[in-house]
Amino acid sequence: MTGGLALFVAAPLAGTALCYVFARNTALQRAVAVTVTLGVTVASVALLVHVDTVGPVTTSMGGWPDAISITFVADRLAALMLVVGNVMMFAVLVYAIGQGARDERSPWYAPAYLALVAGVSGAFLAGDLFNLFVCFEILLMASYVLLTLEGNDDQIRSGTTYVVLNVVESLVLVTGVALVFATTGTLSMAELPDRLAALPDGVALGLSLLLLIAFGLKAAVFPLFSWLPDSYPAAPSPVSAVFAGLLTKVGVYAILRTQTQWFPDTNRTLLLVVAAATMVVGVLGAIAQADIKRILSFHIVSQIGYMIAGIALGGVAAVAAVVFYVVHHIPVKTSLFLVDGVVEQDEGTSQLDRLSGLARRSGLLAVLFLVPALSLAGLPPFSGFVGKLGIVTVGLDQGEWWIVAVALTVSILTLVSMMKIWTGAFWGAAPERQRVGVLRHHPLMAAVTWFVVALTIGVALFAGPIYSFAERTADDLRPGPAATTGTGAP
Amino acid sequence: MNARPTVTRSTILSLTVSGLTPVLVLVAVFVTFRGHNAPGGGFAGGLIVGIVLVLRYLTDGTDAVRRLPVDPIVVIGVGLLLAVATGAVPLLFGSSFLESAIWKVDVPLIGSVKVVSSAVFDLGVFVLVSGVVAAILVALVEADDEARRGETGEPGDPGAPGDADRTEVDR
Amino acid sequence: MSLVQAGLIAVLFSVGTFLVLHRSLTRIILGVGLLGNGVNLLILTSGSVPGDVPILGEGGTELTDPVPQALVLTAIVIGLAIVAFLLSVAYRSWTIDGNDVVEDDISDRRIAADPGVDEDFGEET
Amino acid sequence: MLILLLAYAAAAAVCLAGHRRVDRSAFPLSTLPHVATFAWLAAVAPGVLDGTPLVASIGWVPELGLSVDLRLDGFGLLMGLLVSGIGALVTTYSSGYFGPSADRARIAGLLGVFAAAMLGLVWADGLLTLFVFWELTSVASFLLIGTDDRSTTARAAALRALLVTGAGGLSLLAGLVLLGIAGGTSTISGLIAADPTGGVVPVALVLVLVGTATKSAQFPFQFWLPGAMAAPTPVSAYLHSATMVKAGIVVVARLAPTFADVGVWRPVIVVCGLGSVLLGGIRSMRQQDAKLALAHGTVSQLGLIMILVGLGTPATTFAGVAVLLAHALFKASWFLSVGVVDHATGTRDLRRVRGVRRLGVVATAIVLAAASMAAIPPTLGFVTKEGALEAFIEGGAGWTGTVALVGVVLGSVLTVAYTLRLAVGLLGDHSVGEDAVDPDHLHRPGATLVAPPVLLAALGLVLGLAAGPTGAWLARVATSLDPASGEGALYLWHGLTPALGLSAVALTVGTALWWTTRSATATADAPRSSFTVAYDRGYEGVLSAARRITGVTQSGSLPLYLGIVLLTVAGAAAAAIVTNRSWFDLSAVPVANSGLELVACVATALGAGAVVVARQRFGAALALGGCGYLLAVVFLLQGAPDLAITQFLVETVTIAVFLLVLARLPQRFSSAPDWAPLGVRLAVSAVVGLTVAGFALQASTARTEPSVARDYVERSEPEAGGRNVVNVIIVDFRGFDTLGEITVLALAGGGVVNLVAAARREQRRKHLLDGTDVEDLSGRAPEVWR
Repeated sequence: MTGGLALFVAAPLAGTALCYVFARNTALQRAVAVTVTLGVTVASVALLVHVDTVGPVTTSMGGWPDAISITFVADRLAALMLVVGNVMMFAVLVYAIGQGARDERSPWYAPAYLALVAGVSGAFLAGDLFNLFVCFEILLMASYVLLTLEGNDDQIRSGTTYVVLNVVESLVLVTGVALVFATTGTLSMAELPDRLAALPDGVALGLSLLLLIAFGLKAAVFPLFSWLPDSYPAAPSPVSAVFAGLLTKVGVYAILRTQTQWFPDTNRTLLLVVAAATMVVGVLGAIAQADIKRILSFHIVSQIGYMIAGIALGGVAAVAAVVFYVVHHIPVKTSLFLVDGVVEQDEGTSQLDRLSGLARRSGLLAVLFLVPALSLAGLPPFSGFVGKLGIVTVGLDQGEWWIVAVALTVSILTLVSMMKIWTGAFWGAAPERQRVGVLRHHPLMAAVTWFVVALTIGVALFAGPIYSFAERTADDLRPGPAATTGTGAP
Repeated sequence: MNARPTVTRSTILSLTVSGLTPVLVLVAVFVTFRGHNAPGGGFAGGLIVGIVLVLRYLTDGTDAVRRLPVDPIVVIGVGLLLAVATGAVPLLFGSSFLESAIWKVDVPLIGSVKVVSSAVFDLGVFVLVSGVVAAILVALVEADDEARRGETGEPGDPGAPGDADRTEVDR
Repeated sequence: MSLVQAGLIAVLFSVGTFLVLHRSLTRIILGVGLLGNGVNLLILTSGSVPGDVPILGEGGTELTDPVPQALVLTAIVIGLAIVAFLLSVAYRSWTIDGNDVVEDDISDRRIAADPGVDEDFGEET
Repeated sequence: MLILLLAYAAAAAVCLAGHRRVDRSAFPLSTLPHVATFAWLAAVAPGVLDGTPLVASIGWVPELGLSVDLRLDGFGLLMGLLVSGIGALVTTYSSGYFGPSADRARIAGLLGVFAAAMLGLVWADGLLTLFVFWELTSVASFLLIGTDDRSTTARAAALRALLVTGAGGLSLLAGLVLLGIAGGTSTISGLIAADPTGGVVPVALVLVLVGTATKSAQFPFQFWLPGAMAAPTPVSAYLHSATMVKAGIVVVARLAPTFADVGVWRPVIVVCGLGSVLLGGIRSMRQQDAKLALAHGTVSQLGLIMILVGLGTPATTFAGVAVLLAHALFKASWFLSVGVVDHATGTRDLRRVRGVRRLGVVATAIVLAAASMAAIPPTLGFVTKEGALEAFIEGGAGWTGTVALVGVVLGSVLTVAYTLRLAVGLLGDHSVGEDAVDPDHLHRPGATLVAPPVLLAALGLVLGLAAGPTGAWLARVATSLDPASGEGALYLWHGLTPALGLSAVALTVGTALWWTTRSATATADAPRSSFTVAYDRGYEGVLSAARRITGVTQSGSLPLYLGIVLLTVAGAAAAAIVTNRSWFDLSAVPVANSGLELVACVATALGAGAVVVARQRFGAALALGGCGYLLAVVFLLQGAPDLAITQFLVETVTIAVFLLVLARLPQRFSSAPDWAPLGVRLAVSAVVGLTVAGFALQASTARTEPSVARDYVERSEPEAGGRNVVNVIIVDFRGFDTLGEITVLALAGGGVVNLVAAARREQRRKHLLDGTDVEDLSGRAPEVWR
């Protein structure tokens, strides 16, 4: 696998290029997009197996020595994220084709989507800090295009907020990256831990905070979250499904890497407070909303808090819990947005006060919503419970009672707001107005939603193997021997 | 509408610019290939092509921009494809992505020339950047042109006279 | 980085910040442009000290660090892409409502406006 | 065991998935696993009761100590028999109770899910296994209470039940995890063996007790249970009287023998239990709906059982098990009978019901169940109540036992009174109000409706008569909780004991109480419980607090968001500057590298200032361009000609695009309302600029290792074939960055074309609407552009 890793980015980019060449033939674009995403999905599964059994894979671009070239590194964490990300991207692409909305027929949809795949994969694999920034830019620019695809009133207003804030995020990130280079003289992520450890405290702190702000804005943590609930609901459902499931997790991934490997134990208290605030503010926002998409968007924020809490707690057990949480959360969140897409397609709205009795119309849809909804609230036996249990156990083990109390309270509030959707939209009398014959959504949409919900159930069923993989992953991420003391791992 | 870069077309200027276009494009290509050994490179080259296009618009008006020989979007695609392909070809020979190769070629009259595969990559950059600038330009120029043809005041507020907002003063 | 350069960075960041805090999208874009300039200068000056042009064979002995230059080149081009895209958003915004003012989010304002009112979803009897 | 649980799940899945296709056969189908379980339990009973529990386990997430650990001991056997036995009767009953219009398959499926979860709960040995099944029963209960989802009341009640038990469940979870950590084990049996002590244990136990109190509807969380009566009667009979509400008791029963001596345990138990006993009894007296009266009675009875098993002495544990059995039998019978009455007469209102006596055998069942509930000899209710009083009198639980005794006697008085009220209200023919039911138009119930309640009531009588063998058998069951409980025994008659005296007192006083209050309470409508009111207030409070807080945190204003983000950045930079002690050492930093640099920098700064000052868009754009050109000079002075060239060209293109866009926009900036006063914005801007530049200056002097650039310079010409190191880096060493950045550029190009095309589409639409004739340009440009 000397150069193979590059293909995870190069193949989608070639797809983007082809889509530009075929700008007048959306059918051909679609074929390219499906082929490429399917290909990288299969390849990423193979990579995961390889990495887990054989060991990490490193590719240096241009065949230069690792220290001076841009590298792609696939360790367990990267490979795992790659698999989850690509599977979701592929599923949502098929869903979007089924939905057949105006967006999907736009000649810009396929190239931007493929670039998004490339950017996300690159961000997971990047072994070079500046290259990580570039991959972020790819995925951001692709997301700008996707979010404003229709160019209607709503999308422009919320898109402006999204674009401007993320542009500022980019500026902060590149500043951080530049200063990392200025202080360490390298951009290779493999060399950074040692060199950063040699820096004066204040400088290291500043760098860690700058990176934290940049990635935290991407991940939508308090107080940098406000753009997310304003912008995601305006996007078409398949787009918001990918954004919701994946993009924030890229930020979490970056925080996980930087905080655990580069700045271990630096910002523990800060992160804990941020995590708690993120959870609470997110869930309260969700409770306050009256639109399914907005509720779900606020829950993204709230759930990110759990992941940050795990990162803050630190230690192998906590990181394993975070890894599992991320793996669980991506399909759960995606599937909820997909269900919302089906609802919108059928009913023409996602406003709770205009919805009622959906369960009577389609019991299957009700199940498709209920499973991820309960999972999100952390109820057993769904995957969310395992994730939450991991973080709660570590929190109690480390004696951080208050964060556990916050986490559990927030989880009951999550239940409140998810049940608000359930009692508001799924229960109750079916509406008076004419039912439009059979359900209008395309069978592909339902099939993909089923597939993703089945994935979430699969995550719960195979939580054991996944969790032990997460522990191996966390073990890989353990910072150097000098830094292991102080983080209690059972 | 004194705000618009409206153009008092000078025939001489127009002739000069259109006559110079091929030269300027050649300069751009030269800048691109020179880049490996001196300041320049694909970006600079591509941007020069873009600026040439702007000049043509300023002198010859919209038609000059609209009647491009190729669709800029396809140009973008080709440029990107070229760059990716340069990176991917070494994979076929078991080398790394983007691994460069150097060949010495004897060119008549000039003598031995070092050809570096990364020059192809830079060419891709050049093509793409030219395409992007051209695409943006064409889109805006076309829109501007069309809006002027269907002149009905400001689109956001069809009833109001166009200059209504312009009298507002910044605080 | 000399003090003057640091001062210029401070000015560019301050002015850029001041501009992005406006409601006019054009001003925000101008601010982004200036912030971008400031960041580029920061990358260059924090990572290298002035020296000879990093082109071999030109007689230079004290070459300045070429890496920050390469990074700035990338950043400049990305900045161009962002500014161009934002300008098209401003253009589109203008065709919608005749100006480029970034309005507040309606749903958010609605919730902030009457926090007491609560939609009835049938929880209460 | 696992196979049985899977059987339930399979039957439930068939019911849920098959929906209308299995409609008719749904309940018969779901009876099968119950019968199988009952038979299997009966078969393994002798071995289990002899003290050899059956164990089954499948791993799930070993890293978290999470697995499905089941352990069938004597107590689990008893509970299993109740769950499956009553389950079989309830499903049989349901097949007669629900008409074709009802959503039979869904109810049958959910009942199956619930039964499996409940069995898992009572058999659970893993601490987390217990929690998993615990929450599953909550969810199933939620869905079942909401069976009639068109009713607002039902939805509200379902949600209330879910939130209360769900919140309690989380408290239980925290408690269980803490106990697990304290005991270093993941199973209940391991925990009991470890008997952990320490500061964390009391906290954990209180958390567990809060959880059990919510589930078993104990004071002060009892209020959700009456609301849960919105569920169909068979569901209420099964979940909310016989099985699910016993979940908390199961947990307490398993932990009490080990932990009852921990300081906080008994007071909490007695306060919760007595509160429930008295409150439930009093409220039951006030209900007109027979089902609600029963529900409040259930709260009261559960309080008694909670005290018994919670006190944790061998005698009370045994008595608790016995009362639990008696209660399950008579309460299920009661509910099912009331269901029959409802079915036959169309009402459950004690003021309207008439003619129940004509239903014959059902009336008998009511009498028997009432006798058992009021503890009248020779029913099982009497026998076990005697046993309970004996256990209290025997003592061993200190002052809490004494308090409990007094409370329980008071509770018994109330029980007698509300039982009489219910029985007389249902069976008497005195109720002849205007809207009373006409006894001649009874809807005769079928055999499937009648048999289950009668069977259960009769069992209560038979077991009471056979007090000796029953007691011996229950003693073997109780051994599994506390080995010392094996000596317990039940007597139909054991002489003139204080317990008998107390029973007699309770009967007499209770009857008297009923007699004096029968007319007073018969007319009053039950008020909404103050606990429910408190809950609703709390719920509404959370909702409105959420709106209020969100109104603040989510302003929807882009400038405000940006201000927050940038201030955070400034804060980070400031924190770094302050933390760094070597900050004041600026001696190594030159003022300027050259005089020219000073000039260029000042000029650039002036250019930046011009962007702000410019009143017109064009001016501002040109100023930005000028600032960019000047910056190119700064770059050049730093030794970066490539940068200077690119900056110059990019700036030119940017100006061109700016001007093209601005051509259509208003010349001047529109005056929009400002989100903050000018002073604040200026201050924010200054702080951001100064802190960032300050930190950058600091960082630029902190280089610890040589730059990677040395390698690049060395390899540039020989290996990459280029003398311009910057260019070689861009296209070779770091070519991948360049690939990414041109992708960004390509995407932006596409995005611009797309948005401009969107603008044009809309303009064309508007022109069409206006009727303005627009030249059709579609022939000119390819579709992408439109």
